[in-house]
Amino acid sequence: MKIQEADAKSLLAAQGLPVPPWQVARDPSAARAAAERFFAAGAERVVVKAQVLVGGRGKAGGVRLAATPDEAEAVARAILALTIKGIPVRKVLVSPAADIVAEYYLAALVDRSARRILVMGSAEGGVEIEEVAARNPAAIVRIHADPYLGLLDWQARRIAFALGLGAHLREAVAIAKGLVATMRANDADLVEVNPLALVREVGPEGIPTERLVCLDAKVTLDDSALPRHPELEAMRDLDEEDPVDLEARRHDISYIRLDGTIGCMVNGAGLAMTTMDLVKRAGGEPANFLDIGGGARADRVAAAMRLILADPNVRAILVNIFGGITRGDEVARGLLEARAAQARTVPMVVRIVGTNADEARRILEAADVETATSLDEAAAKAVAAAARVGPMAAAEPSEANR
Amino acid sequence: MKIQEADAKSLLAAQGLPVPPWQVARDPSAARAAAERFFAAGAERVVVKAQVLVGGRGKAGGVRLAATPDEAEAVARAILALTIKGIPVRKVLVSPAADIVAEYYLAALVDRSARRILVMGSAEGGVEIEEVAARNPAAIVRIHADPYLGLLDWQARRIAFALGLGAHLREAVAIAKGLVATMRANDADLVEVNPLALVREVGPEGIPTERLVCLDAKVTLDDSALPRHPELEAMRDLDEEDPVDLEARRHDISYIRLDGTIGCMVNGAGLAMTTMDLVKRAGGEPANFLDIGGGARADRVAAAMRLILADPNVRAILVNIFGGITRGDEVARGLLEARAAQARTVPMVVRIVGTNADEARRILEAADVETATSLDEAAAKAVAAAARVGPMAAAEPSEANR
Amino acid sequence: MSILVGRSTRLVVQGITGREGEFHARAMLEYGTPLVAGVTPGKGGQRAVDGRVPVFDTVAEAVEATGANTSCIFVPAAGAPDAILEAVAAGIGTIFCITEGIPALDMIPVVAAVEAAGARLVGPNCPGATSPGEAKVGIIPGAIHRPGRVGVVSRSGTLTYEAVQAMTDAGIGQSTCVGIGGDPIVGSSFVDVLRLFAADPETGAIVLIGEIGGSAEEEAAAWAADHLADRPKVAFVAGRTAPEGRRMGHAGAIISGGRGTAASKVAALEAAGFLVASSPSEIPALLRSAGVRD
Amino acid sequence: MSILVGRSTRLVVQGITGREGEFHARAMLEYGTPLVAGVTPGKGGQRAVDGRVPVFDTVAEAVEATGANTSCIFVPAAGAPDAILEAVAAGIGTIFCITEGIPALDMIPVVAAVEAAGARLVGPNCPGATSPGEAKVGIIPGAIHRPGRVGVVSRSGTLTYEAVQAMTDAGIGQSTCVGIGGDPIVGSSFVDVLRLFAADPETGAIVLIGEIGGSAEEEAAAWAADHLADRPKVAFVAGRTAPEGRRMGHAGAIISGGRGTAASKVAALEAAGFLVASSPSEIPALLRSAGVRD
Repeated sequence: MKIQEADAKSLLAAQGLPVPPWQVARDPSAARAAAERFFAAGAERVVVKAQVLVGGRGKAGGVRLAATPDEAEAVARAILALTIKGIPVRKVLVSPAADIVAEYYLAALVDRSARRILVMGSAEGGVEIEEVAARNPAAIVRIHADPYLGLLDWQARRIAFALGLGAHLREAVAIAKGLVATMRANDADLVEVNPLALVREVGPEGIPTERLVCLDAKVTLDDSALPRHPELEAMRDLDEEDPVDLEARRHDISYIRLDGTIGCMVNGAGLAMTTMDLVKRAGGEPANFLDIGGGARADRVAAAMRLILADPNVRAILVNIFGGITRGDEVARGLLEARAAQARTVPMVVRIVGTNADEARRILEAADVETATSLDEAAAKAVAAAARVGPMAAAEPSEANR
Repeated sequence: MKIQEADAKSLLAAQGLPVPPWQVARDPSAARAAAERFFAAGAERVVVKAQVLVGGRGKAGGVRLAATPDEAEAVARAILALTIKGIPVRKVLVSPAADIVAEYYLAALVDRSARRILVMGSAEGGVEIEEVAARNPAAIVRIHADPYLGLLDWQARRIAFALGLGAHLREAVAIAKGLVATMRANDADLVEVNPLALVREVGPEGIPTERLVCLDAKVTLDDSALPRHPELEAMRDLDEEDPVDLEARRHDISYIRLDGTIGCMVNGAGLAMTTMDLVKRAGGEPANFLDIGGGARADRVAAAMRLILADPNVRAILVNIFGGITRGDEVARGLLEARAAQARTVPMVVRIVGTNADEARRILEAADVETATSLDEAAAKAVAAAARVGPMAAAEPSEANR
Repeated sequence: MSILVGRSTRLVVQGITGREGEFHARAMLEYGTPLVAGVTPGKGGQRAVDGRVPVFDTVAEAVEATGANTSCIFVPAAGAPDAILEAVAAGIGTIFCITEGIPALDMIPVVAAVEAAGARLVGPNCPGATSPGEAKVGIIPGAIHRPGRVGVVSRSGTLTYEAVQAMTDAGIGQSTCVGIGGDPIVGSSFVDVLRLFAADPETGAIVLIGEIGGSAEEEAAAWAADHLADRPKVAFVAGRTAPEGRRMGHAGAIISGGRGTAASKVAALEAAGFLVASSPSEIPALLRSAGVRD
Repeated sequence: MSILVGRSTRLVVQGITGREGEFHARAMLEYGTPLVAGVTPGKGGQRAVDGRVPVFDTVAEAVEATGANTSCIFVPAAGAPDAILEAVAAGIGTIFCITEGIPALDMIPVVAAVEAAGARLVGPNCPGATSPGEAKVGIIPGAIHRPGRVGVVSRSGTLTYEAVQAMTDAGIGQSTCVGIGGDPIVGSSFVDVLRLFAADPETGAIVLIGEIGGSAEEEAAAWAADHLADRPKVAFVAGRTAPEGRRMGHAGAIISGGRGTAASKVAALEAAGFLVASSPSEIPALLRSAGVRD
């Protein structure tokens, strides 16, 4: 699960990491009020940042500075009017602008190949780490945390020295260890601070000092661990979530809405992706990824049918169940019941493999449902069925579905 | 550092372990008030237990039951009048008496040989584990916690099954893991629950149920780790501590008061014990164990001198400093200064080995201090010096020193 | 011969009295797997699967009483990491963890401990392994197999069944089929399994079934180029049409930052001498064209 | 020859710029120890001990630049466990930790990690080791030694010096003197060091200096009876008059529940063929009577 910058920062702050103060605003006047507070506390400028769960907001004009409350309100209004990569901006984060001396990159993530937590750092902060990796891989330091003990002090020091932060050793060590602590405390897959910034501040006696702060933060949480962190569930951004995603999650169905016309219902993620690939190969476009999981229980089949038909773009449904141990006739009956309960009817092509597959085919054909033996055949038939329905009628625009 | 039962129980409770409610009372009327509350809450009897940091209080009459507030007050009065192994009882713990079905032993401790945390359990609870170990070693289950991950669930289950607690598996697992968690959270050397009791309780609808509770608890804390647990320092029982112990600790001196007449000042614990052994071998009795630690700094030498002379039994002082790298002449001068600052004078025999030992000897002899070359000689001279002083005059009784 | 599971397997099922555990234990027994024991803490002394399998409280007791050397774990996610560690401590050499939904960070110390003990873990969230005609451990349907000489390794569940069924239908048998699981942290990688196949004289060819996300397929390709150059190799990669940044079911299957794409994996596999199918149904024909006969 | 430290030692001192670290580093250099590097994070590039020793930020850099193979740690207690792990990770094979006051539970994962890496740790809270005439690592005063053939191992600091001085005064030299430290959890036990002495052809006799508490002396006696039967063995045990239940300085030295008494240790050592001295000053005579000549 992705969470917004403000929530990510609160998780870092809970581990004692230095994060500048912030306020989230849902409208320009709230942004203005937040800016006023920061100006009153001594800020010279504030930064207003779009809160969206997609990258590239900076390039899209979603991050801007303001020197007065008026300007902050105007900038917030402009950003709240943006749509970034298809996501309308509904919130902004307001924060005092930092006087940045240098920017670094620091992240902790799950490294599948090494089966460890990997901490990556670079003295080239503020840009995507993939760019740095492509351009100058030697500029990235990589350290695997101890599988039992987490990031050790000496490992954190090594990262700090590699980033040229020897003069801020203690702070850098605390931050590197803090990223891993944040990861472990919340079962995050990724905790990224980019930029980690060395900022200049003026102390109470007018003496300038430099310190490290986490200017931006990105955290993604391990979905498998969410049940044991109920407090993190509150960070799910329902603003950006399709209501059907919620419905899918409720039924333990993996569902991802896509742009095509062939609704897919498959058991198993790999087979579901393969089904999508074969639809495309047969000249069609999948309307979704949908994995109903193991067992193909009747209630899940019904929920999956509802999810697929809620997408007005869908003009045919391809069901591909490799039963293995599941009884095919039960799946077939469940499908017919689920379809009967729906108001909208679209052509359905069903392929069921496994125990009692022949009986399943008889049941389906008796109900005038098209069947297929091979997956390739099923994909081809589904594409043909969708084509027969013809170009979409007056379907709702997909935006309305969000 | 040893802590009292009530404090030990609070550490267990903080880890979520089942501990019956308790109240500590310093006088009979407070004990009565506590008992009244427990009777009002439904207890049929209460138990009153002496709070002393020595074992064997049960045999000494320090644990008694009471069925009425009057009886509780009387029992508390009797216990508060006891002196157990030389320690006057100053506090009692009052708790509802449990209806015990069975008693078990469970403890977590640091196993030096294995360099692991060892969890020991026995179905023979309520008696000293050493007795069980001597009589029936097979009755003790021993499991080493994982050095990185602590006590694993399967290990805790194995202990539970070995104790015959399969019917209370979940509780027993939680308690076994809780002991190790208590140990790790507080840097304890030992967390012992004896007895861990299966008690019968009557539920709200009158249905009897059985559950495991930690009826007694003993915790000793790792002195080296106390600096990082400032909250535990408050559990130090100053009632039972000799004021000189406090003074010794303040100067980083290891001091243990004994019953003899030869005060010892030595650098190094092993050498200090050896010095005591040789005093005894020479026919004397050491008045203390005292390790002034490394470096033999002048302020510590002075503090050590004060500690030794605060013991009225002391009739001679034996100083044994194996300087190694320390300069002997500096130690000699420090000793003379420290002695000069004291009102009371007793004969002093000094042996200094290491750099500038010859000069040290000249300085001491010029001040009429007896010196020695070998440790055996120093011990013999100190014993002889003490004998010359003759039997003790009107020294204060040692109790007054506490 | 075969890898991981076979005639010398003596299987203990951890979580045998649960719904899933008992169901699949029965299927394994029916396939002929030497299933010698089950473990459910607190149910020691009972018998499971219609009285055919003795149940023990601990894996250590099961090992002592039955000589079990392989474990298959159906314990729920909260207890599965501990179940793996229990199996390791009891001396089990080969552990299959079927359980899904184990948090990734829980698995990190577990895989380290398995490795330190010299044991082998397959999974979690894997379908298990079958050596057709010898033994099946896990949840792969027994009926799809046919004994033969092609080693199959996959990150998927039902997609593997699809591919294996296609091979069996075409008369091409398998030496062992292994599902390594799609979780971010798994005990055995493609390379680990390929290493076993490379050492198995009865495995004449390889089928590798990958999917988007991570770099396991690229690593497998590099290893196979060096160590399996002489054997026919066919691959399939799921997720060619998957969009970037969306997680496709498994925590594993995601393309992010331009990494983990099907195109990169297909290119690496082809460069390493794999014939890459564009549908599972093409796998048998590609095996034939690479010289596989049965 | 010698054990643990000797002519092939290339020493790095961790915490070399601290007061203790620099003081003892100088003494080691003066003794002739091949001290090649120091480490203090943040002081890399400086030179310590009057400019004679290069300082590095990390142990890895020190190893790379100087080929250090042995470390001596003077880092304060809060950082010492990490310093040990850093040395292990940098490939240091022999690590002496002089630091005192490390909580016992901190050391448990550290000794496990040292062992898993195949490295050797002596200490913490130990005085180090000296191979007279070759090298000294730690804080044992150099002047008390004399080269020879008696291996000395001890849980104590100054008590060891006492015993070694007595030997040297009597003209009996040492192959290596090792202080293993008195903390509850130490990296090397008596048995670990005796094993090294047993394998060292230049160590002709053994002096073991124990104290009350724990069972390390009993374990050492049992091991020596089996593996050092043919060599002269002398022992001393401190704490014969120590009362039960009071901790004598070290966390280690305590008699509790009737265990760890001097009597038990003396009996075990005598049964294993040790001559047990009742004063350190008797050690040389006992060595002579057991046949030691120089």
